Amino acid sequence: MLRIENLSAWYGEAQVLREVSLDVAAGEVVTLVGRNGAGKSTLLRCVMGLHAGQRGTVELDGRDVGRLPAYRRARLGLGWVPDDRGSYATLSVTENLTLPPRVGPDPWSLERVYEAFPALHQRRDSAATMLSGGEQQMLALARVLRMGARLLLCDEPTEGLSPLLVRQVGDLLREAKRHGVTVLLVEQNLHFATGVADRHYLLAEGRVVEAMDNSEVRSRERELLSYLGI
Amino acid sequence: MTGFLQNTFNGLVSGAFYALLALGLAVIFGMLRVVNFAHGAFYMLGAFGAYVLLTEAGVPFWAALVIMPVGLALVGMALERALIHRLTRLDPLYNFLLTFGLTLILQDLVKLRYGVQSSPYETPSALAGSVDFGLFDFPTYRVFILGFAVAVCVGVWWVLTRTRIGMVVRASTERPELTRAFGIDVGRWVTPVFGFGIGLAGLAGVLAAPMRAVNPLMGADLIIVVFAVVVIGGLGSIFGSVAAGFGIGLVQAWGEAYLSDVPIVSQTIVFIVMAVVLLWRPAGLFGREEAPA
Amino acid sequence: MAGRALLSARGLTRDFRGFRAVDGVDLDIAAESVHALVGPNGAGKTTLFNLLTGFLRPSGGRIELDGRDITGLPPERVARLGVARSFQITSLFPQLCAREHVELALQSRSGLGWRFWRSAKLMRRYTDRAGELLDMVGLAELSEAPAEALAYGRKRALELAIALALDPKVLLLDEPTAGMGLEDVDRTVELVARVRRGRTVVLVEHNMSVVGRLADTVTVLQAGKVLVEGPYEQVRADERVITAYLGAADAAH
Amino acid sequence: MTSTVDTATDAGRPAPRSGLVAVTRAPAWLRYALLAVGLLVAFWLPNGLYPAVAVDILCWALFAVAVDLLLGFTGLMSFGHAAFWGASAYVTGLTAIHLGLPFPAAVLAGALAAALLAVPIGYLAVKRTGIYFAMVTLAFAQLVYYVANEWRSVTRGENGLQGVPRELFGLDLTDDYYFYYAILPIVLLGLAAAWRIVHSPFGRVLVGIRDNPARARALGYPVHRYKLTAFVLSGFIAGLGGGLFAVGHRFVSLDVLHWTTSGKAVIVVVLGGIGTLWGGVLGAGILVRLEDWLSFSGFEAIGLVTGGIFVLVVLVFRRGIWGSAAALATRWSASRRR
Amino acid sequence: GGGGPRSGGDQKLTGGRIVLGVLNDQSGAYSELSGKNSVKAVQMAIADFKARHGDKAVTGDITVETADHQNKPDIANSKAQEMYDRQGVDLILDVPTSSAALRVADVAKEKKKLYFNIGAATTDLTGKSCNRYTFHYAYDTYMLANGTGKVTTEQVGRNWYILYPNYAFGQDMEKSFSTAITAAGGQVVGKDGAPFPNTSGDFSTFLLKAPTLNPKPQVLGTMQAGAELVNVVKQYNEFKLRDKGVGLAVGLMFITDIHSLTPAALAGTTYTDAWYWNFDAKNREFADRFQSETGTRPSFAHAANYSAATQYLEAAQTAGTDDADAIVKELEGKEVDDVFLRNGKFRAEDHRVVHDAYLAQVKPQSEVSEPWDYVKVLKTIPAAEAFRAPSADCKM
Ligand SMILES: Nc1ncnc2c1ncn2[C@@H]1O[C@H](COP(=O)(O)OP(=O)(O)OP(=O)(O)O)[C@@H](O)[C@H]1O
Ligand SMILES: Nc1ncnc2c1ncn2[C@@H]1O[C@H](COP(=O)(O)OP(=O)(O)OP(=O)(O)O)[C@@H](O)[C@H]1O
Ligand SMILES: [Mg+2]
Ligand SMILES: [Mg+2]
Repeated sequence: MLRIENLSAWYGEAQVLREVSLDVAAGEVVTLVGRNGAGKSTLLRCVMGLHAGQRGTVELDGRDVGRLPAYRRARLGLGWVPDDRGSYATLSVTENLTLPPRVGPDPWSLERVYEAFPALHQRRDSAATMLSGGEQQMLALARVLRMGARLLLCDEPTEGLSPLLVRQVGDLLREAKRHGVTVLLVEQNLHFATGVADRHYLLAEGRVVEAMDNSEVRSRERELLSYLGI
Repeated sequence: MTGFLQNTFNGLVSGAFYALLALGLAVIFGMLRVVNFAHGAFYMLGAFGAYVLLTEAGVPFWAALVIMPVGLALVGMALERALIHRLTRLDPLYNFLLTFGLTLILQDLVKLRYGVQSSPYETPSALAGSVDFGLFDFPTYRVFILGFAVAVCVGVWWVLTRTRIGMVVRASTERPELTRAFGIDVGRWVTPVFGFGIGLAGLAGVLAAPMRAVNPLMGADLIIVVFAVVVIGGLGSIFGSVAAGFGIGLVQAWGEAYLSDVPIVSQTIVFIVMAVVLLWRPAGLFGREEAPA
Repeated sequence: MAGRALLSARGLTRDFRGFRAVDGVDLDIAAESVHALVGPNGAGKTTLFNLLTGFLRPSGGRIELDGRDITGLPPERVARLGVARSFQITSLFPQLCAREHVELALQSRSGLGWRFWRSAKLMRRYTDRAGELLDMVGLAELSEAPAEALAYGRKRALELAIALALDPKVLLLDEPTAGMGLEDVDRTVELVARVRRGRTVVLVEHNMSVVGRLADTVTVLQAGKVLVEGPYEQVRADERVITAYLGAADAAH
Repeated sequence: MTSTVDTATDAGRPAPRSGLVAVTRAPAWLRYALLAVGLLVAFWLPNGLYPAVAVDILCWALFAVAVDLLLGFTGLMSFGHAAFWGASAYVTGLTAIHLGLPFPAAVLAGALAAALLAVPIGYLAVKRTGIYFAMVTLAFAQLVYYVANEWRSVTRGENGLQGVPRELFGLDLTDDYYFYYAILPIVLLGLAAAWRIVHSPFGRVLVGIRDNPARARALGYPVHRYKLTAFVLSGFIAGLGGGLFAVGHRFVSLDVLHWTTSGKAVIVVVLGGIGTLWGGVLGAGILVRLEDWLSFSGFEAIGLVTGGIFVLVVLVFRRGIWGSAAALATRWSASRRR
Repeated sequence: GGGGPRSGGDQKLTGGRIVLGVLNDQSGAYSELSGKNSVKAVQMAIADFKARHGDKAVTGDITVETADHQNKPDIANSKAQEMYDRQGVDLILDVPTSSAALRVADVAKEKKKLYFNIGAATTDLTGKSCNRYTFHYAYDTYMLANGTGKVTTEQVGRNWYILYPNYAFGQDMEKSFSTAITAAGGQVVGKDGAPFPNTSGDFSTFLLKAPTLNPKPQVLGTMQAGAELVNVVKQYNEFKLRDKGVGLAVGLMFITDIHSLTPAALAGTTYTDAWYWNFDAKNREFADRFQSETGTRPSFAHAANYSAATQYLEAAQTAGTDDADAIVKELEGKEVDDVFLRNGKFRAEDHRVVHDAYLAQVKPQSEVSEPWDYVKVLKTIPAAEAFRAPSADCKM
C-alpha cells in the first residue's frame, strides 16, 4: 500500500534521513522503532507531505504521491496523529472531531468515538488545548478514526497515556486492522509494539538498519532493548 | 427622558460603526492572527469609493452598498495573496507593521488623486426623512444604519460560531500545516476570510459616507478607538468586539451629554474604560484566558 | 519513613468554568521522600501541579510549604521558595542553547538578574556548574545546540537539568520519562534516585516500573479526588486502582 | 483576579535570532572598527548635514534605541512610545521655562518624568504580550495625547509650548552647530546605557522571557516585574530623546504625543533592524534625513515613501539595514577564517 | 559647512538676490486652501513686479524656495531655520497651523529675517508672541468672530447656541464670538465644547440639544473647521435643524469647504471671509489670471500670498535693500491698496495688517451660475472695524 524508496530528508544542512526504503502492505501494522532523534517523526512527516527538504519516492497504492500537497494526500486516505498531538485551541473537542472531512469508506461516527472515549464526551465543549495531556492524545487518535483514513500514521500514540488507556489504544489499533486499516506506527514502547504490529523497522541515525517480524522481535527482545538503549 | 433616549439612540448609531469595524478586525484576527492596521484605511476607501462611483459613474448609494464591500473584499483577497500571506509563518507583529505601512500608502494614494478636502455625499432620498417614535423623531437614515449593522453582526457571528465554515477557518489559522494534513486546502479559506473582513470595513465606510466627512484621513484616528474597543471586548472574541463596539458608542454619547463639563473625561472615556477593564480582566471582557503552559 | 510533611495541601479545589478538575485534595508530601502521583488521564495531576507551583490559583483550599502558607503566590515566588518543576509538555527557550538554559536557571536565585548595569560576563561564573548538570543528564555534547533543534527526548532531559539547576527543596516532575527511549528512561531513573538525596521529589508518571523503582509513597488520583494513597506495592494491588487505572493485565505482572 | 499564564506560542517574538548575536560573534576588530566609524560619523554629522537635522537625528536615535530595547530584546512592540518621548518633552520644556534650569538638568527631569509615566502604563500593558501589547500601548499613548490636549493651562494645547530656553551656564547655544556638540555626550551616554542593559545579566533574562515567559516564571523570574523594569528603562531613554528634542526645537507641540510619532519610531527601528540596537541609530539617520529632503522636494506624498519603506522592509528585508549588514559581515569573516 | 554667524558683506542685497520662501502645508489639510498654488501666486507676484519695474527693479534675481511643513511645527521649525540660513531666504510666507506659525515667528525674531504669516488664525501672533520681524497678514480669530457674530446677531437672530471644538482655536473663537454677540445685543443661550479631535465623528448629542434650549436659539454657531465642520453640517441637515428654526453660522469656513459640502448643504449659511474672488472686477481679473496659471479659482490665501509678496518686493524696491530692519521701517504704518488689501495698513503697533473683510452668505444651489461661485457678499466690514485694536500683550 505504501512504498518508500531512497527517501532522504534534511533540516537545513543537516541530513536526518538517509536513503530510507520500506514498504507497508495493505492491512498491515508496521512499527518504526528507534532511539530519540533517529528520524522517525520526520519520516512520517515526509509521507504526509509536510516536510520541505526531502528527496526520494513515496508511493501510495502504486501511485507516486511525491508531488501532491498534504491535503490531497489526506484525501487519498492518509491520517496523521502528530507527536505533539496537534490540538486546536480555538476549537472545542467536538469541533476538533468534526473538522476533518471523511476520506475513507469507514469513518467513525461521533457516537462511536464518544463511546470508545467517554472522557472526551465529558469534555466535549472544552477548547481542545484545555484537555489533559492524555485526553489530547485520545482526541488526536479519535480524529483520524473519524476521517476513516485507510493508512494511519501514528506518532507515539501511547505517550502519556495511563496503562489502561494504552491497552485500549492497542485494542483500537487491532480493531482498525480487522477493518482493513493499515497502520504505520512510531513507538518507543517495544512491549506495546509487539502487541499490535506485524512487522518492525529499526531506524538508527536516519537509516533503516533492520527489518524484523514480530516473532523475531520477541526472540531478540533483550538484544533489541540493549540496542535501543545504547 | 426624551433627551436620554435620543442620546442613547445616537450612541447606538455611532456604536454601530465601531461594532462593524471591530467585527471585521476580530474576524481577521480570529482567523489569521493579523491585527489589520489598515482597517481604518479600508473604511475610508469604502466611503471614498461610494463617492467616486457616484460622481464618476452615477452609481447610486444602494448599488455602492453592494459594489464597494464586494470590490474591497476582492482587493483584500489580492492583498492577502500578494503580501499578508508571505508573513503568516512569522510573528503577527510583522503583519501589524505591514498593514501600518499600507495605511500610509493607501491614504496618500487617495490624497494624491482626490486631495484632502472632504468630498460631498448625500443621504439617499429614500432614507432622507425621519421616523416618528412618539416621544421624538429620528432621521430615517440613522434608524436604517442601526438595523442594518445589527443584522450584519448577528449574521456574521452566527456563521462563524455555528457553521462549519467558521470552524474550518479557525482551524486553518491556528495550525495551517496540521489542517492541511486533514485534507483541507487551507489556502482556499484564509484568503476569502481576509477579504470578508475588509469587505466589512468597506461596508461601514459606505454607510458612513452620507453622515460623515469623506476624506482620506477619516479612518486614521478612528482605528485607534476601534483598537481600544476590541481590547475591551477581548481581541479574539467576535461577540465581545461587537458588544464592546455598541457599548463604547453608548458610553461616549452619554459622556458627551452628561459629562460635557469635564471634557477631559468625555474625551478619554474609551481609554479609561480600557484601563479599568485591563486591570480587572487582562484578556478583555469576553476574551479567553490564555491556556497554562 | 513518613517524616514531617514538607509540602501539604488541604481541601485543594480548582474549577474550570463549572468543571471541577481538582476536587478537595488533601496531600502531604513527606520531606526527603519521593512521592508519585498517578491516575487516569484527566484525573487532575497536571492541574494539581499547576496549583502547587502557583501557575493556577486554587478555587478553594490551602497549600503550605514547610509550614508556610503559599496559597495564591505567583509561580516565580513559589519557585524562589525552592519549588522547581518540569513541564509535561516541553517548555524551553527555543533560541537559547542548552547551556544558557541551565545558566539562567542557576542565576535565578541570585539577584544577578536585576543588574542591568553590570556586564553579562558575570554569568560565566555559572558555566562550569552548567556543564556538570548537562553531563548528568547526558547532554554534554549538545550544550551549544539551540533548544529548538533538539529531538524530543533530549528536550525532556534538558527540562530535568533545568529543574536540577534550581537546586530546589521540592522537585516536581511531570512525566519526566514520557517520550524517552529506554536508555534515557533508565538514566533518568538513576538520576532521580541520585538527586533525591536531601530533596523531596514529586513525580507524575504513567510508567509503573519507574514509579515502582522510585516512589516511597504513591497517591492515586481519580476525577480530581484522591482514590488511594500508600506505598507502591500496596497501591498497585488495590482493587480500585486496578479497575480505574492499571487494568487487570498490568496488575498481573 | 485570575492569574493568566502566557503560552509560549502567544508570546511575541519578532526577531529571528537577533542580529545582536551576529554582531557579538563578529570578530573584535570589526566591532571596534564599527564603533570608531560610528563616532567619526557622529562628529562629522553637523558639518555634512544641516545642524538642526543632525540634532534631530541624535534625538531620534535615542528614541529608536529605546523602542528596540523593548521590541528586540523583550519581544514587546510598543506602539505608544510617543507617550514617553512627548511627556518628557513637555516636562523638559516646562522645567526649562519655569525653573530656568540648564538644559541637561531639564532633560533629566523630563526623562525621569517619562520613566514615572511608564510605571502605570507599563503595569497595565505588560500583562499582555505580542500584538495585544502593541494595541494597548497605542491606546494609552492616545490617552496621554488627549490629556495633554485638554490640559491647556499647562501645555498650551494646540499652540504648543513656545520658547523653551537652551540654557547652559550662560553659554550661547542658539546656533544648532554648537548645540549639537553640547548634546552629543548625553546621547552617547544614553546609547551606552542601552548597550549595557542589553548585555547585562538582566538583558539575558529578558531574552529568556521573550522566548518563553511561562518557563521563566517557573525558574523563579517575576516576569511581569522584569518586563515592567525594561519598559520603564526604555521609557527613560525615550524620554532623554524627547527632552533633547524639545530643547533642540525650543518648543513642544502636541505632535510629539501623536500616534504617528510612535509609528515613526517603530519604522525607524524596523528599517535599522529589530534587535540590533545600533540599527535604530542608522534608521534614525536615514529616515530623518529622508523626510528633510522630501519636504523640500515638492513631493506631496511623504506617507507613500515612508509607508513604502515599511512594506518593503517587512516583506523582503526583514533584518533591516544593520541586521543584514551584520549578517553579511559575519558570513564574510567566517569564510575568511575557513 | 554650517556653524558660525555668516558675514553679510556690504552689498545692498544679501547674496545679490532676493529669495522668497513659501513654507506651508502641501500635503495635508490646508494643501488645497493654500499649498502649492500659493507658490504659484508668489511667482505671479514676482513676474508682475519685474514687469512693473523692468530695469529699474532692485534686482532681477528673485527666486522662490518652498517647503512642506506637513502641519508639523517641528518640521516647520527646522525648515524655517534652514530656509533663512542655507537657502538665503529673505522672507518666509504663509505657514498655516497656529503652533507652526508661532514657532516660525520665534525663528524670524532670532534670525532677524522677515516673516509674513498668511494662513494661521491665532491672535497671539499680534499679541504676546508678536515681534519686529513678523507681520500677520490675512485673518485671525477676532476678525472671524467679529464679522459673523455681529452681523448675524443683527440680521438673523439674537439667540445663539455655540458649538466649538475643545482646543485652543475653538476656545478662542467661542470667546470672541460671545463677546461680539453680546456687544451686538444678542445672547448666548448655550455653548458646548465638543471633543477634539472627535474620533466618533458624531455631533448629534449637541445638535439635538440646540432646539430644546430655552430660550430657543435662532442661530447655531459652529466653530469647527475642516472635516469636523463637514460633519457638523451634514448632521445639522440630517436632523433638519433649519426646518426647526435654527439657522447656521460658521466661525471659520473656506471656499474649499463649501465646495466639498456643496452649496446645497450650506445654503443660507453666513461666515466671514478675508477675500472673495468674485467680489468685484479687480478680484475677478486676478482670479482669471490665476485660473489660467493653475486651473482653479484662488482662495483668500492665494490672493494674500500674492499681495504679501508684492508688498514686500515694493518695500525692498523703495528701500533699495533686502535688509529686514530697513524693510520693517519702510512697511510700518504704510497704507496700501491692492487686489487683496483693501484700505490696507501695516499697523506699526502690533504688525497686524488690517484690511476690509467681508460677511458672506452661501447662495442657494439655484443661484450658483458658475463653478466656485458659491457666495454673495452681504456686507463689507471696514478695515477699521474688522480687526481688534492693538493688544497690550504685544511688546515689540
Ligand atoms: N526543526 C528542526 N530543526 C533542526 N533539526 C531538527 C528539527 N526537528 C528535528 N530535528 C533533528 O532531526 C533529527 C530527527 O528528528 P525526529 O523528530 O524525526 O526524531 P524522532 O526519531 O522522532 O525522535 P523522538 O523519539 O525524540 O521523537 C533529530 O536529530 C533532531 O535533532
Ligand atoms: N485550563 C483548563 N480549562 C478547562 N479544563 C481544564 C484546564 N486544564 C485542565 N482541564 C481539565 O481538567 C482535567 C484534569 O486535567 P490534568 O491536565 O490535570 O490531567 P492529568 O491528570 O494531568 O492527565 P494526563 O495524565 O492525561 O496528563 C482534564 O479533564 C482537563 O480537561
Ligand atoms: Mg518523534
Ligand atoms: Mg498531565
